[in-house]
Amino acid sequence: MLEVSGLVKRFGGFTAVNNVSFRVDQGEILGLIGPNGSGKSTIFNMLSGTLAPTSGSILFAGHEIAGLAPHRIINSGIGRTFQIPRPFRRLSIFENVALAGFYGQGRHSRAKAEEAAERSLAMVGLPTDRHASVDGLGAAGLKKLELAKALATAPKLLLADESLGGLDEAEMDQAADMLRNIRDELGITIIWVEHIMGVLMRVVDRVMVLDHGEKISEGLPSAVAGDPRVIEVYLGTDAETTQAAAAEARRRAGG
Amino acid sequence: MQAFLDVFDIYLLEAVINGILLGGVLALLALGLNLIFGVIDVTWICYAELVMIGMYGMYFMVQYYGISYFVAAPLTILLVAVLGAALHYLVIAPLLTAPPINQLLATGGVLFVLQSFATVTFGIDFRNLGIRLPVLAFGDMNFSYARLLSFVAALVGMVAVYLFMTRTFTGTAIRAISQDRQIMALMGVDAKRIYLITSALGGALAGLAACLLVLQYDVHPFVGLSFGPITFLICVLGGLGNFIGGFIASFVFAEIISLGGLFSDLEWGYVLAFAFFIVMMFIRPAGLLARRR
Amino acid sequence: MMGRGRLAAWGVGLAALVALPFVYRDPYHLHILVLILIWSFAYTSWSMMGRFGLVSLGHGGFMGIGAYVTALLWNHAGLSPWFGIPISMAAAGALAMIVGYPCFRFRITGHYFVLVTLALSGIVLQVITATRDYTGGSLGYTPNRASGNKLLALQFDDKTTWYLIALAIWLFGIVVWHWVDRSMARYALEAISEDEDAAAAAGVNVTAEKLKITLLSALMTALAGAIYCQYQMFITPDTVSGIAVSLQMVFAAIVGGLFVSLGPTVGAIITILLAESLRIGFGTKAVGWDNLVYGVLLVLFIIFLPKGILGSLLDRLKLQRKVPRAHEQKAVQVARPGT
Amino acid sequence: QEKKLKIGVIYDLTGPLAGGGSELQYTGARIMLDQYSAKEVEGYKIEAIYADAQSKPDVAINEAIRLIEQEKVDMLLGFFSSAQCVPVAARVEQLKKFMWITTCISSAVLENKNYKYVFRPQASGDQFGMMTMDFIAQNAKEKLGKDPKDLRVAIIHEDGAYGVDVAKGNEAGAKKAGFNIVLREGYSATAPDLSALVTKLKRAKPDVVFHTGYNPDITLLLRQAREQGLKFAALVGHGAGYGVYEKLKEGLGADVNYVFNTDPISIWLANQKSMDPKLPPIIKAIGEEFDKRKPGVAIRSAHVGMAASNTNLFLTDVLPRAIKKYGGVDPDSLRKAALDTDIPEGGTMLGFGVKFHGEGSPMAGQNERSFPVVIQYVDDKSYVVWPKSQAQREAVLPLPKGTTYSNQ
Amino acid sequence: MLELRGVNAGYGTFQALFDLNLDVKGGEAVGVIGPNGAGKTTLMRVISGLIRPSRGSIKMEGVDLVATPAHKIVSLGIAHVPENRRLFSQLTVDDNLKMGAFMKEARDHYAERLEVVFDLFPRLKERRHQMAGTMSGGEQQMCAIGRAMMSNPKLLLLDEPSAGLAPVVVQQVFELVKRIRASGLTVLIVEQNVQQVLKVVDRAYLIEAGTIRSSGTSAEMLASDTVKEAYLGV
Ligand SMILES: Nc1ncnc2c1ncn2[C@@H]1O[C@H](COP(=O)(O)OP(=O)(O)OP(=O)(O)O)[C@@H](O)[C@H]1O
Ligand SMILES: Nc1ncnc2c1ncn2[C@@H]1O[C@H](COP(=O)(O)OP(=O)(O)OP(=O)(O)O)[C@@H](O)[C@H]1O
Ligand SMILES: [Mg+2]
Ligand SMILES: [Mg+2]
Repeated sequence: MLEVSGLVKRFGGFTAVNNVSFRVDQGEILGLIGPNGSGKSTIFNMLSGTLAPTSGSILFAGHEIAGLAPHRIINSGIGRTFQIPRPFRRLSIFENVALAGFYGQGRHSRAKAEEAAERSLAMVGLPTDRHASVDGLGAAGLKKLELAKALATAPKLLLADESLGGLDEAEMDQAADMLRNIRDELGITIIWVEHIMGVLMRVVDRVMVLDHGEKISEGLPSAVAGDPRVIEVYLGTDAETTQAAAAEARRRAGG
Repeated sequence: MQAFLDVFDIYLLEAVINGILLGGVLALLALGLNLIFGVIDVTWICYAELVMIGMYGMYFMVQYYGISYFVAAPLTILLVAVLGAALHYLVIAPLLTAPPINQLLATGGVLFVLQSFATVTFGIDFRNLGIRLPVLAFGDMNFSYARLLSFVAALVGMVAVYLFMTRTFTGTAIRAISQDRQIMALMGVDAKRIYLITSALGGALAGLAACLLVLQYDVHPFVGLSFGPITFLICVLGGLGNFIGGFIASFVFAEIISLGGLFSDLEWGYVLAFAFFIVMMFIRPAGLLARRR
Repeated sequence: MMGRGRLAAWGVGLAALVALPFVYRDPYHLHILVLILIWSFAYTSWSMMGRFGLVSLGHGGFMGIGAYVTALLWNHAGLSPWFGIPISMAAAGALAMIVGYPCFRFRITGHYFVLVTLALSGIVLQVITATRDYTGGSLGYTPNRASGNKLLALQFDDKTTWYLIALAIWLFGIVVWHWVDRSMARYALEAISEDEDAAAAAGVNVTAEKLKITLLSALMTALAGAIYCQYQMFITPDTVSGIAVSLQMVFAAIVGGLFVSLGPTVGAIITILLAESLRIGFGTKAVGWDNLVYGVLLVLFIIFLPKGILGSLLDRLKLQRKVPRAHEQKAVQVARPGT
Repeated sequence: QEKKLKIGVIYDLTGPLAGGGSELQYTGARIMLDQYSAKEVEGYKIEAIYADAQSKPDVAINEAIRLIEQEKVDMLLGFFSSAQCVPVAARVEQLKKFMWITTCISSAVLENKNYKYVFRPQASGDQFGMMTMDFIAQNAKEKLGKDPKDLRVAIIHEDGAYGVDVAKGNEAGAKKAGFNIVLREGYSATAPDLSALVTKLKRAKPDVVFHTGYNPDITLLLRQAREQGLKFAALVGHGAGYGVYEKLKEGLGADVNYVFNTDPISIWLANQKSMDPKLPPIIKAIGEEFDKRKPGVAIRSAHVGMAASNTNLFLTDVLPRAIKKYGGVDPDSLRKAALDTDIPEGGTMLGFGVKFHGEGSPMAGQNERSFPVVIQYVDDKSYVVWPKSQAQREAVLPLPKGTTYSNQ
Repeated sequence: MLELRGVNAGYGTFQALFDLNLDVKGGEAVGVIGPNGAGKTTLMRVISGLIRPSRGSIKMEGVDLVATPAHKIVSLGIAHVPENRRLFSQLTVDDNLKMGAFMKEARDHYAERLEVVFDLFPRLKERRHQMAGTMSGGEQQMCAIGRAMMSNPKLLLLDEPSAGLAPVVVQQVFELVKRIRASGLTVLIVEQNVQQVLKVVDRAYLIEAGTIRSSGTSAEMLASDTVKEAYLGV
């Protein structure tokens, strides 16, 4: 459903993403990992239109979307979260999500937007009270709000950027389950960026690894977790736990 | 063709050079504002009115009390620096957490206050220092010493402020404070002090401008109106907080006004300058010297 | 979503306002009232975009265009203001688009936006002054007195008529304000004012939404300018255009309260009445003191009532009624299973 | 009930125009009115109510309406700026109240307006402009040694109502005299820089510069002219800023020597021999009163006398006639009395006579007998040099060699 | 070294910490763990003076912090790496580090400290002229820690230093904590990464809903049922 080829992004003289190509299939959860600064968020920014690519093509559901205005991309069915939550503090939690529901779905009906807001909020476990203020949310709450906003735009493809960062372990597990549910129940395809391997490896179907803006590995979680290059630049001593998690996931999936 | 060539006469050159000298005046005015508005991100709409008060200070010290110009100048700079600090302490500090528009409004109120304060205490008369500096003549061209002086002061001031802002710890703190005020305490910085230093410095620069402007302009309660808006535009055109940019922008503006005025009516010179500003904002929103992102 | 009680209050208030000139006929007070209504409408128009962080100092320009284009068309082309006003509004709207589009497209926000628009009103002022052969320059401009149909010329000698016209226009402004306030566009604009990228990622067409509100605001401001001109029958570049007028709008809107519908109106009442009564109060005995006091009051208002007079007042009332915020947090925590 | 005439008096006491001369006008009018506050005119007490227009037309309108509607004044008097006179006169006429303009001189205030209740004893701005051109034209051959067609003149003016109107008169006068107009340009009185204008002047090489401005811009222009080395044979100013010698001297020092100024004659300079003998004592009294109110002023400003004389004219001529002949101080009586006014030359402190253009004339309400005079500042004194009938000495023309701007 | 007694603190009407007692001895590394919203960040802020306790006392080597203005607390040797980094995003990396050395005492050793920080994070040296705001999340975290290290602190407060970092970097950060500790520095560290943090600290506190639920040595905590249940996903 998404086909990216030869994607490049330069900032001044610095190349943040260098000739990256990949594809994502309908209903898949693709894990995107890589060292800090390897270009993951930059790729998300290009997929969602926040940044225009320097070159390369992005085919989404058969249409070229590279360089389109963000709202048009969102309307065509891509939803995203931001790594560092960016809530609208002057709106209530509900209004935040309703806004995304209204505009993200092409400004059709207010009722539909509010319905979508309620559904998304319930899904991530935030209150559906219309006046609850964003200020009361902690780190975890803000992450959930990001996710609810993205979901309310009724995406076909969800770009989740570090949705677990800063969560405690209990919440992390819930959030991972939530992503799974989103895929299983709503049939939404997901690209997921995360640094917490223990959780990521259990959830994703496939993993892609970036380093210095280039793709260095791609494949099944267990395979990637064993890739020496990935271990060297990214996993380090976490490799064992990661491999264990991947294996566990495969066993569960297979069994 | 001949008519066209006629344009390139000695007067054109004179206009160009006068533009540069006017640029010096504008650059001097913009310097302090750039520090306040551009760097610590506080809106002093009444900046030109501080200059006005400084000019009155000079006038009274020199004319009434017979203090020598060179003694009066540092006193004036001190006076306006105190005024700047007071402005911060009384008006800006309570509004630091409020939206910038509230600062604009409050200092707008101060603008009224300063104008009418001057009206009430100094009267509505135009006052002139009456110091007449000699004129510098090159053949057919003549230039004003007073303006040359402003030009030099602006240049020196710009370099000094630039070095201060980039080389010293306090300068760095001044640049940092607009970005995250709360966290300054974690650096061991007393935010209040930094604000006061900056405001006093901004005031002092306004005072410096006043000392030099008083040589060229009459003082009256509304003298600020002639300079206020254009100084703000210069700060933005040069790039907020970018001192070199502001310096260059002053000259660009001055040349447009000067040459526009030479080739057409003076007003159209201003229309041109404003229009140029708008167009430049679209081409280089982050200022003349900004790298395109 | 207006409660029944509030609706009733509005109804009674309006009825009283409509009845006023038939009961109370002091011409000077009516004159001040008409001015207050017209300026309230202008300030409301400004706040339409100002409340979303789009601080424009270009509205003096829009107002000037509204006033001058209408008057010029009437004097030079004999075009009735009934047509002249829409044309002048269109002209102001076109200018708003020409400046607004690149501004929004190139993400010119904050201080930059303020100053671009400041330059805009500077330009309009200078152009009106420079084309003095047509506009009368700083001497000002007077629409010709109608020789025929007064209605067609939109010229009335009677203050009551003007009062009712101004009241209708003002009410129109308030209605539009509420309409925007309750629309989805408000959410979008609030979001944009905080974080454009995040708003775009929620599917908002940032440029289009900003343009729409700017257009609306500019059109209404031009209308205010035209009505002001028809009422005063005299305009000068300084009274209807330029930076001073723009600042005046910002002042009044914020002093009154930017985020409540009647805020700009309260701002107009306060600033105009304050200026008038201070000037009359001090008279020629203490020249200059009125502006001194005015300035000091302005500063005090803004420091102690940062949300504007009406805004802060309503906040205080609400605070007494509303549940404390800690409850909201409780609600959030309760909804967070596992902790 | 006691009989009373309430006069609303409006000038600018704050804002840029106040220092440009408005406040001095106010002082002049006030000196006269204060003298009448204890007296009665034909059984009527005079009560003046003062207001500050703050240099803003909209404030002037509001104050005019307030004084008429609220304070119930019988008439308005005053006004410095033409930009205020234009709208206020329209309002007053509409309300059928009487308005006596002491100052604002733009011809646009009255021209083709057919006002019935608005009167101005003062010369109009274009008359100023015509007058100075005429003065130079009469002297061109003899003193400047040039035929009119060879005489290069520049007309520059602040772009407000006043400057534009005078410049219009300048242009008409120059055309009539056949001068070669090498530059005509306006500028904003608040412009921070006039060097471009000076450069243009240098390029145009005028023999005579005709200038109309307020004060800060005059000083700025002439300073920059000195600094840039502009040379000419004569500088002719037209009232407003040029009427406030103190300030010119303060800003320009000796350079102000030999500058010409056109204004209604200063009452202290007017030829008292040909004047109505009742007037000189009044002039003296005004002078003393003025010195009391503004101590330490070297040359008593022409502004003061202008307003005082015009106010006096109303109080001593129009008002008594309105009461005696037409039975009251209602607008129609005042109007009829004003139209009856017929004072020959020498009948006012300003030297000129008074007769108002009546209904049907394009300048209805304008005094047809008023004229300004040209004076010259020489060594801190001012002398009337034109017209011949009032002249106190020969004009110094061109600028003597060795003076700053001299092109000799 | 650091001693909190009966500390209550909150935001406006909302109370986040209740009668909290906590001790950190010199040279020790102490961890603070707990669920989201427990008040961990609030605790750090109270120590570094960003918010003031409504009741209770905080002492650093006998000096009462409650009475010390926030900007003076740094000069007592406390450096705080705040949650979410809070860099000066429009300043370069260099300038950010310079801000870390703003205090008089630190200025004198500016060059030395810079060396130390660049040794720890070579990445920062590469990017020293880049605007901090345009760096990746991980780079920013390094910069934030580096900035705190510039003041040559005795006590380092780390609020979730591993959040958002790649596994190798997380390991480096924990290595770093070890090293910092070994060099004689005292560390108080808030972490979500419970397993990892318990490996590097000597002792830990578990905070829930603004109160200390339990505390003990790392070994004790690892063995504790409460901790296991809630945080180790066992
Ligand atoms: N606007 C920008 N200007 C200059 N460089 C940038 C800009 N945005 C990102 N970069 C650089 O591009 C690189 C990639 O950044 P990106 O945010 O995509 O990393 P990431 O893979 O998401 O890292 P992390 O896991 O830490 O979030 C980084 O080195 C960053 O400094
Ligand atoms: N600035 C603030 N204003 C109001 N309430 C706040 C503020 N900051 C935090 N809170 C509230 O205080 C409580 C404790 O917050 P704190 O940030 O200390 O938790 P934490 O343990 O650090 O959580 P996390 O693991 O999510 O960072 C939370 O309920 C939070 O909602
Ligand atoms: Mg990232
Ligand atoms: Mg925290």
